[in-house]
Amino acid sequence: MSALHALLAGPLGGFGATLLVGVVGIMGYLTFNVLFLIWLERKVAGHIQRRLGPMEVGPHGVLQTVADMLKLLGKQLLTPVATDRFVYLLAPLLVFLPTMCVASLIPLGRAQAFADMPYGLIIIVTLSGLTVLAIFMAGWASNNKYAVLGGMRSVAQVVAYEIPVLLAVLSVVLVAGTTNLHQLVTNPWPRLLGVPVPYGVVEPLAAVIFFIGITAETNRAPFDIPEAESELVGGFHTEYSGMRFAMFFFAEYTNMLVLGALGATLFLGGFRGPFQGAVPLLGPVYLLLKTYLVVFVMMWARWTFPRLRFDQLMSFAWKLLIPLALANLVATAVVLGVLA
Amino acid sequence: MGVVTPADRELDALAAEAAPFARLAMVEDVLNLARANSLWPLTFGLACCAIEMMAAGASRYDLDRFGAGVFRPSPRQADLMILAGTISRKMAPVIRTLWDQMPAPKWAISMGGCTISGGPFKYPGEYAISEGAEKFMPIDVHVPGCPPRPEALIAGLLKLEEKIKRGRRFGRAG
Amino acid sequence: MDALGASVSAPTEHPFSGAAEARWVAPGRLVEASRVLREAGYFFESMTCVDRIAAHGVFELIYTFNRWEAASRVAFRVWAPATEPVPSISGVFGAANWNEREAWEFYGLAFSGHPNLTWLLLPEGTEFHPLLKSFTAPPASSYDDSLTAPPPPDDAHPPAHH
Amino acid sequence: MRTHPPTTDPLDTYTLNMGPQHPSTHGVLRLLLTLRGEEIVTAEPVIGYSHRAHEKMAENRTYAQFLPNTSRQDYLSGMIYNFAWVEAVEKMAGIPVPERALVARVILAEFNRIASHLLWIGAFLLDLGAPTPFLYCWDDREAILFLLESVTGSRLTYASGRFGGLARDLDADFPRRAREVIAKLRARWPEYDRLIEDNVIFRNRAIGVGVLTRDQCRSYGVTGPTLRGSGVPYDVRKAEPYGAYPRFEFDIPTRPEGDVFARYWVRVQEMRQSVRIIEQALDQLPGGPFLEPGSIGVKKRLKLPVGTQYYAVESARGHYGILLVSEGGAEPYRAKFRTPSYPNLAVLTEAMPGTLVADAVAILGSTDLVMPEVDR
Repeated sequence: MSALHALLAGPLGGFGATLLVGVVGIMGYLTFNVLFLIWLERKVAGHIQRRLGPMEVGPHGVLQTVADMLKLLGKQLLTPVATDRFVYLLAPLLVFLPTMCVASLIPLGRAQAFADMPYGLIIIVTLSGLTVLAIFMAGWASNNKYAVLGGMRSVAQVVAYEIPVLLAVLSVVLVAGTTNLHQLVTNPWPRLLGVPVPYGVVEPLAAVIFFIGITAETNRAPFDIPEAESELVGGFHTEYSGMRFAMFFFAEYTNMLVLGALGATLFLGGFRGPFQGAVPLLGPVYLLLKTYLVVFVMMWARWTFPRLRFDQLMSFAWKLLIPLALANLVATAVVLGVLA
Repeated sequence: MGVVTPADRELDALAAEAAPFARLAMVEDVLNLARANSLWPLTFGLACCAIEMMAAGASRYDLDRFGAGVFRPSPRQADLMILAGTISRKMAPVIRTLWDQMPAPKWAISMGGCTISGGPFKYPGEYAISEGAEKFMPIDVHVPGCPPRPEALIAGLLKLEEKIKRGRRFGRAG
Repeated sequence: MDALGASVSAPTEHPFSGAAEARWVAPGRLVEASRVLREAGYFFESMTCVDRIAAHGVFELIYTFNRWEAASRVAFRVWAPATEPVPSISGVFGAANWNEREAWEFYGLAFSGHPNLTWLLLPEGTEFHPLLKSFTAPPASSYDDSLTAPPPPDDAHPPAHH
Repeated sequence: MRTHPPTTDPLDTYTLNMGPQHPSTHGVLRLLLTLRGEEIVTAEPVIGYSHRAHEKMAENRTYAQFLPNTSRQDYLSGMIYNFAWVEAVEKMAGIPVPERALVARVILAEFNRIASHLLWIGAFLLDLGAPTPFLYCWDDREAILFLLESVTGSRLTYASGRFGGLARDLDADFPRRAREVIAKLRARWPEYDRLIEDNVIFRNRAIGVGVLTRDQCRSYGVTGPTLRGSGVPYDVRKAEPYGAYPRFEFDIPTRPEGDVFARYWVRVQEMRQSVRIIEQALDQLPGGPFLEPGSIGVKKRLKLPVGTQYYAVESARGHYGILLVSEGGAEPYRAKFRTPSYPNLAVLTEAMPGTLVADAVAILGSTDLVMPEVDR
């Protein structure tokens, strides 16, 4: 990567090279990741459900999502007559921009973060709340009652679950003493009985709240009520077809990856792992392994639980998660104060 | 060929205009291959056959192996309409609307005797059903049976895949 | 049960089996009689209309009621002239609502006092009554014409190129 | 929630048209919901989208010709419907049935009931947004279908009843295979309980939702597990015993709450009772002919005496009644099918208002509707 960067830095200048490598690298990887994750989801679902999942397209169906993507590319793009055309067309483009930006902020290794910012965590939390805007635009512009309901549910849900996520993140920030993600990983870890442990071990409650929060923010079951199939047909994307629909899929799985990576960075030690100091390339590998672990647990939950009802979802966030997260934050502050 | 009428000339001009700008046969082939292997059916059942259709999607038969297990509830996202069950006269206009809502390219499988010809519910003077789906929409593959077994539906699906790979749709040679 | 009053005189050549009690009820006393059953803890089981126009010029309505506690089916048989509306008992038993709509659309038998006497199973606007014995086939116009028209020439089905 | 007074102000509400193509209307029901936000103000089922004119067909066919139709009315418990038609005709015509056929009918019907309940559990959980139990239930259901197929030759729409017995005998190996299936089902139930009944999300979605009062049930004639979930121990198998049922011991599971959870629980318990019946029946399965020697079967034209008869059985969904009117001909003069889903759906107009859209889906699912049975 750095050799490539040096090569490009000649004609493009340092910033240009970073931008190019970053955009191409991230886009390329995210595309691959979406294809992989959808395949993984179908295989996980299959094996949980006593069946095999995709088998015929490539060995064990590995090319299945490639076929799906190509098919969606070649599909007619329908724009229903009664839509708010501009907003309708803009929504699928907007939906994964915030996620893309967040992806560039996750530190991949000791010297590998596309954008290393002192307040990276704050920016991530801000940006990840923006996806819902696009979802609401999609729902509203579709001029379909199911879509509007889905969009409304989505807004209410994200507003409710942003807060516990933020509070959980703050607990970690208190312990780590930084909002820079890179430093958060590289700073000396807290010690428990003399052994350095990731933040997830000292902040287990925050980790659980964070996990529940990101599951809700990515509209994953059991919190998938904005697109609840059995109630709202397709929710906010009911009226989208072809590639526009694929964009929402793309965004959902990218979001899973990015938020999973954020969780891995915050609670599971990010890119740190055995021998990572000696072999820096292991950093991204560790990060991805931890990320996919988080993502796998999200999939596991999806194929196991029924869906919550909307009011239950709301009261779960406001009446349980937020007080708990607040209490956790206060407790963290008190413990830190006592230790100091 | 006899006399070339103005109408014929107009048709020729139209054909020339409508011909693709560039013929990308390879791309078409690849796309057709992808389409054949990614047939997302519409979540849509009418009667008894729908149960066998669901059985085909369930563990033992597992349509997902062929990439056809992604049942989409919205017609906008479906490629394949599996007409499973009796089409009543009250339902026929609804089915037609659903079919029109699906984006091209799209295919339809008629599953069971009812959607082929009215099946066991057809008799002289019947008033309740539409005698077969082909009265109001194109059908690519017929799967006979009452209801057909899930294996039969899978066989029908594979036939449809063959048809798509050859690049033929709605009976028109490519 | 005696509160139902005397049975009306009706033909006896159609014996009824499968019920603890089957009695003929005059259309005018139907609501009153069913209310007695409602208060006695009966539930509405079924309602059947039989076309006896050719033989007697009437519809025979068979209502059956039953009890959860001790199964004892009571059948009311109503000899309803084809031209006069029958009093609706949908105010007494909720289930009668749909059953009466069904009888109306299948036989053309009207019910007085029904809140919403309209098509239930048949498409709205259907003009024939298919379960009448005199019904042979639906008129050709009963098909939805828009369905048999050829599909619109859109770009939805482009011929594949090879 | 639900603090607003009920409203019908048109500016305050909007209409949502659910169906006829909707993932959770189980086929082709259409629900017209008037909503205020997500709260249901009125719910109006629109039916008839799978009306197939069974009753008119019955008037046009002989008693034997109509046999295949019965299992298509309710394709999930087709065996029970099939036998109901056969038994109704046998009773009216006075055709004797050999012992072996009577007991075999009970075995097949109860297996069919379990298959129907299994499918229901799966479909219901799918409505609640849990796709996995659906596939587990279907996997178990396939074992039963395989067993039934070996006797009847079809998976879903059986026509195995004959006037005076059965079309085919249970083979010598049948009891062993039946017991294997039972053992498999028994092993699965604890898993279902852990996966579904103990799940806190499921309990929250189901408990206290969609309560049907006893009086509503009485007014609409609700029967079957839906009624038993409201605490009424009414079961045609006990109330008006038919066939070989009086010989077997079984309980009627009931639960007083009347909510979605009660209806779920009742069905789960009913599967256990069905297994109990099957095991007793397998133990008592007599030898002898499976079809009355010299009986009518289906070949000859059967004529019934003049008269009207009501015959009821307990299907997987409740009280299934056949009202047969014969004028002495080879065809019924009139056949009316009192299907259990019909009142079970009609009552929802009263059960749904005041709940949320998500509850509507749960309530609809919990009543176990088969639309072609409602529409006939």
